[in-house]
Amino acid sequence: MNHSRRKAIKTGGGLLALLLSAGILKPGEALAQADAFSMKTLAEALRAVGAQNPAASNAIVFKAPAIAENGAVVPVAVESKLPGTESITLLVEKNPTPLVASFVIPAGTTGSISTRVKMGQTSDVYALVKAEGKFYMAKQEIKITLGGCGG
Amino acid sequence: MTRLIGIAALLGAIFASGAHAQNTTLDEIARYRAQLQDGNPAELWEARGEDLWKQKRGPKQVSLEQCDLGKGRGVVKGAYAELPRYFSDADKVMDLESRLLHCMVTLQGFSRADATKRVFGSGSSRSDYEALAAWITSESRGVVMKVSLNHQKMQEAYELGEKAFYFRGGPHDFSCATCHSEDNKRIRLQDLPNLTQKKGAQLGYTTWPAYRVSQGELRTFQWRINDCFRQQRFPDLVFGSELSIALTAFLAYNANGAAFNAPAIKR
Amino acid sequence: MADPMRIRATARDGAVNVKVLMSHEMETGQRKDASGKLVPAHYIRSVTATHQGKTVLTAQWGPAVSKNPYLEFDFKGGQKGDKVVVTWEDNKGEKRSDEGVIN
Amino acid sequence: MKTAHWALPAVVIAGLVAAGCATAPREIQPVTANDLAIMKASFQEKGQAKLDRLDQDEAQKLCSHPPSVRIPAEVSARIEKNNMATIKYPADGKLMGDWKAGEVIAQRGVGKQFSDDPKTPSGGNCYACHQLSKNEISFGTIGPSLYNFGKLRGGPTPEMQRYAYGRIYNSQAFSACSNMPRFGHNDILTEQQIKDVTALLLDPNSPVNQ
Repeated sequence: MNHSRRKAIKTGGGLLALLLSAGILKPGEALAQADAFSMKTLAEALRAVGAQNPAASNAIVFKAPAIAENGAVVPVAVESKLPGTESITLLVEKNPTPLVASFVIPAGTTGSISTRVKMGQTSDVYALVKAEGKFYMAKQEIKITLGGCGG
Repeated sequence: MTRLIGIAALLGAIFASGAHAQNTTLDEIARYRAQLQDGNPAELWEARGEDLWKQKRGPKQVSLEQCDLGKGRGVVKGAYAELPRYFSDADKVMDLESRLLHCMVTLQGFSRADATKRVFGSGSSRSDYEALAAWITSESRGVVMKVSLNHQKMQEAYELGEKAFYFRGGPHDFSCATCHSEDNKRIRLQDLPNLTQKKGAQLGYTTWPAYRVSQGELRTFQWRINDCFRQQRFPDLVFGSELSIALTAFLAYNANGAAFNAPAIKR
Repeated sequence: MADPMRIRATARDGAVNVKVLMSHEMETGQRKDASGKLVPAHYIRSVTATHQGKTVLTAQWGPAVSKNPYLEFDFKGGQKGDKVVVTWEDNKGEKRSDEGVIN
Repeated sequence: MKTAHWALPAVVIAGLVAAGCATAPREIQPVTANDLAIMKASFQEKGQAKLDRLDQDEAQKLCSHPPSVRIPAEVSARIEKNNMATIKYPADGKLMGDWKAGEVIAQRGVGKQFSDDPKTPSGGNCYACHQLSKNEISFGTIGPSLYNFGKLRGGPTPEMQRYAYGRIYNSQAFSACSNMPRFGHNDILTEQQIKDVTALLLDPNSPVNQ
């Protein structure tokens, strides 16, 4: 654990430093996040971002297809209707490292983000939201299909 | 005979129960495609293509703005909707990519070998054709396809392209028609346009080039037919070859009357 | 040098909608090339968007964000004509900054 | 040798009219020596795909037409007879292999492409064109659904095994100009692989019959 944290500090980019100095991320959080990307299970990744037992919430809305034509590009949009949303984190349970992306939402920015993620296989996709200091979570299964004629 | 009817009835029953699941699958795939439409990475290729078109390049340090795509030197707007066409300066029928190759060689002074070194890109080894085609074709978006067979050589190209379309060969006995000559067929979950009918030909042709999410690359029509032949188990279709242009002429002419709508985004 | 981003910022319903396309390989480090060698990981690890000097979004990414990444978000307080600046930095330390004008 | 073409104009036009074709009926002329020369000059050999892949056999020549063209009955009969003669049934008399191996073959699409390593076994890519099991939702529709293939036909009787094996080996023995590759005849699948796919279709435990 200590070893990988050191590594995270060493390889941590300039932006991370910027976020820290701007006070957007607290030092503990930033380190935990950088570390969390190497975690191999959903539980470890959640622990690494400090979300022990996130409460299920239906105020987190997924906009993602239930079936994807290709796992290399899966569109995922998440809208958090929770007041005081501070961050939105995407995790794909069955990816080799489940943590995909984490977005910090400052005041004045709407709690909705849209991006595209890679999925190695059919999996539950989780949106973890931190709002007013607490963690909430919602999930959706996305099926990955095989396609084409020569694959 | 009664056994056959029995089987048909049974199949009917199975399909009635399976139809709902299948519709849901297709609806979700449609949602997947719809959600990708906003934000097509093809735009990244278009931007690079426009720069490439305007840059002075090659041993002669000339920009492609001197290149005539059929509507006069440097005219890009709407040019793709009339390609392939007969070019008297080369006395040949050319599609976009073979015309660009011609201009790179004759105007910019590249050797043919240099100009065909990387016709299809892969990751950081990028193809100028893919970028140029992305931009040039984007300048025909919304323009109605109007390919002319008035010249005898275009007529000949069309006829050769049509024969090639139905030509079965290779260890799998495939032709283009194996997959593209009937309505409402799919490979896996991918719809196959019926290229022998107006509607299918229009839909198929006017949505290339396309950003392929499965490859993370923008692909041109030359790539499309090259890769179809690869999967047909044919040898490697030469970039800009006579047959590739003939087949393109056949398909482009059949798409006449439809508004061009690419670069698109596809699986 | 990486290609420029495409940034589209549109004012609507009292908020600004921002769409960004980035040109990046987003290599996972798990893919093998044609000769069977592992292609080293190469991906954008952080993104920041600012409006008039104020940060409106930051993100940390791993290699599972798709190649040629797409990002969309909304923030309040922007006016037509204002600039939105987006910056990314990848795991090799390369950076790219581009701006879009709100319309 | 008699050329491959049979009174094309009338047949083609009749076929197109019958299909209510929107485009003008066009007569598709036979590929000439000159056309073939252009074709061969337009391809280059790559990997295992050599130029001889453009040399058509009888069935390929006779079947290079739009599906709306109706092939005369005697031509169909000839194609089927000649292809039937190519089918080699296993010497050990066992036609059913392992359906689990068959499922892998049915899912696998590679083989014989210039981009494929000739040393790795080909797939049958059955799912590209056929529905087979209930669990695989990504299936094509070029061919008919084969879900419950064995169940609907009374299980793996010796006749059904012979039919299924033969059909995979050379589909044109049963249906001239079929779109389906002649997997055994053209050495796409091995004898063992065809046995495995036969089992996938007929074994009562196979997901096809569940």
